[in-house]
Amino acid sequence: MSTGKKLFIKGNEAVAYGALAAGCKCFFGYPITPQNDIPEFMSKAMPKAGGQFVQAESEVAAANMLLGAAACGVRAMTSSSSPGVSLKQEAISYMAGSELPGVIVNMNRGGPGLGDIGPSQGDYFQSVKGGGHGDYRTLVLAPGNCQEAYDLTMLAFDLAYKYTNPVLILGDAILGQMKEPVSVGEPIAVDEAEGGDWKLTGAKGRPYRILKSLHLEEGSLAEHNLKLAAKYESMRGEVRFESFETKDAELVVVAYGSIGRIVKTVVRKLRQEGLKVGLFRPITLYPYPSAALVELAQEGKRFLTVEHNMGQMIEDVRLSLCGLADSAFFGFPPGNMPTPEDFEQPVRQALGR
Amino acid sequence: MSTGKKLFIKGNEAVAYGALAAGCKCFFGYPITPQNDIPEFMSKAMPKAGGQFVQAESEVAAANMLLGAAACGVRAMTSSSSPGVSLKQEAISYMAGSELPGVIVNMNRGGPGLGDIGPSQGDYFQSVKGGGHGDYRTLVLAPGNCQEAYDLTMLAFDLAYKYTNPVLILGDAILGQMKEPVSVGEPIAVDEAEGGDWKLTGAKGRPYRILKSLHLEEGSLAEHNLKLAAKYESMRGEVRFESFETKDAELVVVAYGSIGRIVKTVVRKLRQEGLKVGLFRPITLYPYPSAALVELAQEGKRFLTVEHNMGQMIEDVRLSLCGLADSAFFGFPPGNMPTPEDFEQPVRQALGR
Amino acid sequence: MSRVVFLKERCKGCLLCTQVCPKGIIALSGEMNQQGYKIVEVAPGKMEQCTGCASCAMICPDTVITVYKTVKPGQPVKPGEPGEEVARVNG
Amino acid sequence: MSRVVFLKERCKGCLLCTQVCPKGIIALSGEMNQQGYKIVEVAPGKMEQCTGCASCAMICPDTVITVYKTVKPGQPVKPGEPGEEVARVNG
Amino acid sequence: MYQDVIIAGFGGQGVLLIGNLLAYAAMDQGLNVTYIPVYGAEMRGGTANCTVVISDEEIGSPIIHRPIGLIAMNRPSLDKFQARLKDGGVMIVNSSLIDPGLAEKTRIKTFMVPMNQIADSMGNPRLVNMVAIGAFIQASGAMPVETVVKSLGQVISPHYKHMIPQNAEAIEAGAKAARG
Amino acid sequence: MYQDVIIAGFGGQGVLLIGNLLAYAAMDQGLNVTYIPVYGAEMRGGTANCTVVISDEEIGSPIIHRPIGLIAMNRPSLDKFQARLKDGGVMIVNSSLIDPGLAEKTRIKTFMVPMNQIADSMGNPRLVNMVAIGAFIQASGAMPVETVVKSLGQVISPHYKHMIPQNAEAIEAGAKAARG
Amino acid sequence: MTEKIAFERPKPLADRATHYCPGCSHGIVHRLVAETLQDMDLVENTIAVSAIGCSVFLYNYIMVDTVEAPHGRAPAVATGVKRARPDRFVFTYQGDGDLASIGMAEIMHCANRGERVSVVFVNNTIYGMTGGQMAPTTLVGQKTTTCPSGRCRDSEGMPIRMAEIIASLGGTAYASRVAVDTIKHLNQAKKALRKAFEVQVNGLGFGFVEFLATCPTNWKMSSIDANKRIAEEMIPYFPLGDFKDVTTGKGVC
Amino acid sequence: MTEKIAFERPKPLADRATHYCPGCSHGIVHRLVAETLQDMDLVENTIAVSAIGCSVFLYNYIMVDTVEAPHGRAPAVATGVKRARPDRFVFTYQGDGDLASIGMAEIMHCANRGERVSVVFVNNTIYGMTGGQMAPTTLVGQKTTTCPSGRCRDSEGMPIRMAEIIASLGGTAYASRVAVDTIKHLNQAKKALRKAFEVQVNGLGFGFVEFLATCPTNWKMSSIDANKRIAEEMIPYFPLGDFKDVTTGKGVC
Ligand SMILES: Cc1ncc(C[n+]2csc(CCOP(=O)(O)OP(=O)(O)O)c2C)c(N)n1
Ligand SMILES: Cc1ncc(C[n+]2csc(CCOP(=O)(O)OP(=O)(O)O)c2C)c(N)n1
Ligand code: SF4
Ligand code: SF4
Ligand code: SF4
Ligand code: SF4
Ligand code: SF4
Ligand code: SF4
Ligand SMILES: [Mg+2]
Ligand SMILES: [Mg+2]
Repeated sequence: MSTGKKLFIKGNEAVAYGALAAGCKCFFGYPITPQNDIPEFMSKAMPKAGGQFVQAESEVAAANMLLGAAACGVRAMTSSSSPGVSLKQEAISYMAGSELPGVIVNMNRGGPGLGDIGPSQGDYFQSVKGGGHGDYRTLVLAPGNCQEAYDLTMLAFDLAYKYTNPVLILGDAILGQMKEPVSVGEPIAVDEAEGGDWKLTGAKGRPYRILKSLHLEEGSLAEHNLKLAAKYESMRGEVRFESFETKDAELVVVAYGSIGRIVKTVVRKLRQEGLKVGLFRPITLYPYPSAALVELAQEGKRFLTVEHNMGQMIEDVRLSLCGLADSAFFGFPPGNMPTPEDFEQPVRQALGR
Repeated sequence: MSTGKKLFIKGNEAVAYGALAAGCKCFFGYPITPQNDIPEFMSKAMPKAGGQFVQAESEVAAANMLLGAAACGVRAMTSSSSPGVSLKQEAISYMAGSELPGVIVNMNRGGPGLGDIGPSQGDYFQSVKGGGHGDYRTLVLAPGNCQEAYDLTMLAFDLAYKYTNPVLILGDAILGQMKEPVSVGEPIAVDEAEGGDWKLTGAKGRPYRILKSLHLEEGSLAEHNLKLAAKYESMRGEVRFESFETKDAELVVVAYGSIGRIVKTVVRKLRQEGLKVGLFRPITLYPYPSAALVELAQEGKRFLTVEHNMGQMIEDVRLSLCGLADSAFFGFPPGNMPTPEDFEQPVRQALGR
Repeated sequence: MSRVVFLKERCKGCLLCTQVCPKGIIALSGEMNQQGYKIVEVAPGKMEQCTGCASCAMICPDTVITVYKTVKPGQPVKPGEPGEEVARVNG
Repeated sequence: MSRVVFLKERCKGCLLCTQVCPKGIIALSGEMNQQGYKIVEVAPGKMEQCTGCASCAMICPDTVITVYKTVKPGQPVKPGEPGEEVARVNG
Repeated sequence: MYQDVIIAGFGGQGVLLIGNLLAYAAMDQGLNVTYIPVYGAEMRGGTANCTVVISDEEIGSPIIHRPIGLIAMNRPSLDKFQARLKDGGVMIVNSSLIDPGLAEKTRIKTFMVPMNQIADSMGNPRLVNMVAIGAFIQASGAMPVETVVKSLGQVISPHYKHMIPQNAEAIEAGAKAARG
Repeated sequence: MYQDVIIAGFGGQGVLLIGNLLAYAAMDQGLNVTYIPVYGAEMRGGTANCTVVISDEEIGSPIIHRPIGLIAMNRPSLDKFQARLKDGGVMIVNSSLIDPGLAEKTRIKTFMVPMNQIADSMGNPRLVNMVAIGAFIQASGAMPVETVVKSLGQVISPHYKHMIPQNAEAIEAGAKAARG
Repeated sequence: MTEKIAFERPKPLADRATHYCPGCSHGIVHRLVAETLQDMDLVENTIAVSAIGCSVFLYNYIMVDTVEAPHGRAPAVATGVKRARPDRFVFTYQGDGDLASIGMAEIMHCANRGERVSVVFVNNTIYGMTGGQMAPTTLVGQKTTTCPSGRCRDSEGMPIRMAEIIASLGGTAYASRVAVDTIKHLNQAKKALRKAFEVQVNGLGFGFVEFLATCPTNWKMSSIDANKRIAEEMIPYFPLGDFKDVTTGKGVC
Repeated sequence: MTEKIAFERPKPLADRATHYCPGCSHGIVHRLVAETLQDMDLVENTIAVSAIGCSVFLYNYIMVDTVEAPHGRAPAVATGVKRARPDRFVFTYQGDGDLASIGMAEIMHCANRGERVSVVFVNNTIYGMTGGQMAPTTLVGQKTTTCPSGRCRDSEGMPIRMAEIIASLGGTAYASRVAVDTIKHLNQAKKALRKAFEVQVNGLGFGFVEFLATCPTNWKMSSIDANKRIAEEMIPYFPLGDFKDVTTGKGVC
């Protein structure tokens, strides 16, 4: 997806570069640790790219600015971290309801409340089940390294326009603050025609357009909800995941994002000891890679779900496996910095060795 | 729980009466259909009860006023409907993180976005999984009729103080707008000592107190999260549900709130035809009455989950039954007004007759 | 003589127009439209008092009223604003 | 002679106090505290110039400085504010 | 005992008031009852309706798609709800405003009541809703007419207490019209 | 090839810069590398640290609880990280600020380097971090010292380009100190 | 003698009945907006941002490209629109609950940044759509469903004068208050609206017009009495006029 | 001749090191607040509301009952506290990012309702805690991490003058701007703070003091230079003084 020069950059910067490469032309930010690199980078980069950077008065405003830019069919993004993302929920629900494309980044930090500024996966439910009101879904992409942060950000814009739907990028403080070499490319040329059949440009030479989520006439909201549900169902094809050493594994550890890569170290170590353990790392959290999990279950494998929270994705794992297998769970509480050592014991235990 | 006079009142009013009876002394509101009766009622009732009514500048502010009053150990409430409740998520997460008691009412309307003002159960995920950031849980009570709206509101205050945690009341536009006879009682005398070991009163004659959710020192947030998780686990004992004609049922329909009662009409009708169908109506949505469902599954019953949304509570049903039984699902899309006729066919189909 | 034409089905009978007509020629008609509103009219014979000032139309929240002003050829309807010329219908 | 006492471990060496002392008697000491900050002092022998005006203490963001003012018995420290009487420590 | 009814008409016809009245009367008799109005943005359109369900058992759904009772006080209400009425159901039609030819007469029990005329004849056009409810109570046999009359005090504000006798008369007049 | 290291010291000692330098050097050699600082509110306290992981395989965890390399530039860093160092690991201790008696010497390979003295002797106390990284590269054998020197241009801003030779010298001096 | 049309429905105004109550000012303001768009030839270049309130159906009546904003957030949405399409004409249409209560932060910052957008602010001293609750603009003593004994200065504060506050912000190019109760005021209103649009078109900054408007339904008044209330109760507290106009230097410091 | 203490740590101020950077004004303002609480004998009757910013740890330094508010919402939280315990003394302590940006709606409405609370507003023209981003109060031309070439009036607007805006609201009893750069200003600041507290105690309304303060770290200046910037750059744009005082009638209309 990306060629050209290799930069040594933070995950936050990788997201920003990815957005630039995807043709993002409007960025709306508000300061919050641990994602400040994104707005800071964008405040320089957007004007250079002929776009706009606005430091919004709040996350509420930033999300609504995103809604406005999205309505114009212009590629746009906002980023924040947990408390700030809570404030964006109403606007995200409106964007989903109005079928507007846009990218929202959450560099998850510890919660609830003010919590801390360290890494956490405590916002899985909010991201995947929808923290806003009503029946809606956002695609959720969970990069595990800086290159993926870049690549998936590019992808996020494409998916947002493909489904005219908000897309969430769910990272954490580790991904945001970690530096890795990342191959970055030149900005793509965004198709001028993108969004041509719905975007607002002024009603010159065509009937005027309305982008809204209000449906008061009897039955019209129901129809809309059925249409949306079909759209969410159609996203199933976008499923992405990584399988590592699962082929002959007795135990598959399911973990996403930064925790996925930390678990990978554990898997490598235990493999050296000859233990048959593998890693299944969902990259799309919505749609969830259930079918792939089912396949693994059908092969008779056992499962351990590991999260940096008190138990959230485990529900999607169990819902995927329902009836075929169960998954053990190990929750590493937000507030501690996760290292491979923290997961080794639980994995051994689940292996029964 | 309530004795004394019988009033013919809306569900919204029943909630307000219940709050009064529970000793609520502060109410923070903001207009939104279909719950306006609550703030309107409270604007008259609170001053009479020696309490305070504030029409906040927004739902964000209302929720934060609730946080402030809760910090003082004063029984307090806010109410809203879907888009407004999305705006309260940050504050709810802070309240949970700071372990503050308070009651939040959501008279669910159609979504996503502005949606409509009709009934919906589209906010199940938001309410039960937590729309705010971080690992936290709120007790969620789902009344199915006006008397329950009154009784559960009273209960909500007790639970909020028992667990020093926010408690959600999840109704819908039907419950809010429907009138039924309700037995209401006199306000209870709130125990002066309630919250005595944490509430803020000015640090007279004791060390000063801090109510916060920030935990920056290494490991302290993790410890806090483990403590909270244990608390949420301890709520399990509060489980409530209604079983109707489930004893000899082949098929158990699982439905909550207004949909639960509408399904009851269907069950009655089909029973008259001799069909063995029952209703299981969860009254607490968190904690979810999983054990009771498991018991039913162990008796070999089949299940159909019916919701006024595109499929949310079904996940909790499946998670409860996992491995024992599956549940069919019928989602009635928000935007249509549900009547027994809408559910009869799906129930018959699930019955296989 | 200038004149006004009411789009009866749009009138909601709010009576705001009756208050601003300098000639006081608009009043309730006793008629009800399909929306269920009692609507206004210029009482028979009073139309010739109409100056075409458009006050009634300007205050009408429902754009019920179209105003035709009789002008000497070439005279603009409002200073600086050219009026659209239409077939002369009436007197 | 009035005098000032520095709580050395609290000083962050911001030097704000050095700017407001009317006598200019506060300066960097060359010493470093355990927090790693270079701290200030009143150079040896200069303390007797101290008027006890408390300017240094008032501008200090870290409440490092306690000011003792020598007064005639009964004379309030600041007009209207009774000072707390303490044992006389120093000349 | 089970009875439901949809009461529908123009906004100003007092539809919600008689829905409440019926509900109070049921409640005063110790019956279970639910009442639900159509509210909100739809209200502004000028039509209003509400549904009342009365039963000696616990009431399931307060919303009824196929009612067994209907009071249609204007034409749009008839258009909207008549077809939904269950076979054998009771319908009260305001023949002052609705062409009697539009009303079904065989599938259901239809009562044509010139509500506006009756109210006007009593000197107060606003009594039209009382006429309607009187007719319905009589026609459906849901409860004795006096029960409803007795409950008038619960829906008429103390300020208008003096109007109760006149309302009672209108209820009686409606009942009489339904009796034939 | 696998190497990880925690680099820790006072805020002003340039700890993050040499973490970056090491990472760039690894990257320039075509290796995989991760770098993660401790950031945020903790930063203000005055101590800073970062972790660098270098490998020819894909890197799993960028966070290391039990490293195989440690550069301790001040006392608190030694206190915090020494015990975590894996048996046989390499530790570089700034003996200018840390009492050599505090450093373990048998379980791990410890190198005492008087970083401040060396930097001061070169006429620029701020070179202390370069001395440290030089010593670590030499002691760990993670890569040739020249590789790191070559990467200096990537972490020193063009404005300070003229300082590169001096920095290179300091790296060499550190390496020399580690060579013994 | 020929006949000319002295008044007709402006073209951007849809030829359909509105859902507004009889006598509601929203209809008048809609007409003024439509006329001004037409007069300035902006219709095909406009992106409107509708807000939540009785005027949520703006897009059913004014036929321009429109996006619906969440309650109170229209100025943020408009910022997003304008930044995305700087060459389009962008306006919001907001009620007093929307703009002065929940949307206070957004309107203040949009104005302060000097976004090149125009705001049509309809102040009817009440929450219309939700059934007549107190608004920040509700007059002292005015009864609403949430201040049933009348707004009390002591616990609910004074009505907020938005035009003056907006005028005090750096990015505002034009801020004015007008009324829709008399022909004279309507003529002034139209001029003010045009100016608020012009400052945007000319890139001078943020334009703001507050319309003193009626809500006969929730005021529980006849349309005529409601209209009178504007002069009798509202204007004395909410004075009419331009509070800032960079083109004349008024209010510029 | 005896010796008296002319200055010592006020008792409500914890005897511990702060996490603030050298020369940061927060320490000075903390001391003033603690002294004023002590002078007015309010310590044991106080409930403080801390906000999110560098001063989030207020409760570690000022030893009174305290609740932590979400970012920007301290005035709403304080409203809840005061309504729940009308007889307690309630104050918030907020930074400029907190109060003037995300919390704009809450501060405006809290003031307008005339909540009997006092607000300590520390304006250092920057987001301190998050590492130096632009605030609504950032001066034109000032460089920050999100306006790297200096705040630009044209696209980011003018610095917002909160004390003046707050003074214009009906419920405000006292609104003032002070500075912490000189002894004279510190004495004025203390008087202002006392007044802002007194109007609450006397039930007169909302009290507000804006402190012009430094953030040497994010301004990338020495403490001394930062302190000088207050007089040289801040005061010319943010004038000192009382903008409203109901006890003297100033600013009351
Ligand atoms: C977040 C949110 N809160 C509340 C509402 C409910 N609501 C709809 S319109 C409205 C305000 C209407 O008042 P105003 O802005 O004054 O407009 P008007 O109807 O008076 O023209 C409110 C509170 C909503 N839709 N969304
Ligand atoms: C909802 C939310 N958004 C953003 C943040 C991140 N944040 C923490 S402090 C702060 C602002 C600090 O600036 P200011 O209020 O000026 O206080 P200062 O540090 O300068 O004293 C921000 C944006 C947060 N905690 N919550
Ligand atoms: S145009 Fe003028 S004179 Fe003619 S009816 Fe209208 S208001 Fe009266
Ligand atoms: S102003 Fe318009 S709607 Fe009102 S009465 Fe006159 S014509 Fe009818
Ligand atoms: S008290 Fe006054 S004279 Fe003495 S050291 Fe401090 S500032 Fe100088
Ligand atoms: S003002 Fe205080 S902290 Fe700063 S140098 Fe002086 S004594 Fe030290
Ligand atoms: S409720 Fe008020 S604002 Fe809304 S349409 Fe009716 S009169 Fe107009
Ligand atoms: S960052 Fe600025 S405001 Fe925060 S403590 Fe440091 S100097 Fe003070
Ligand atoms: Mg309004
Ligand atoms: Mg600040």
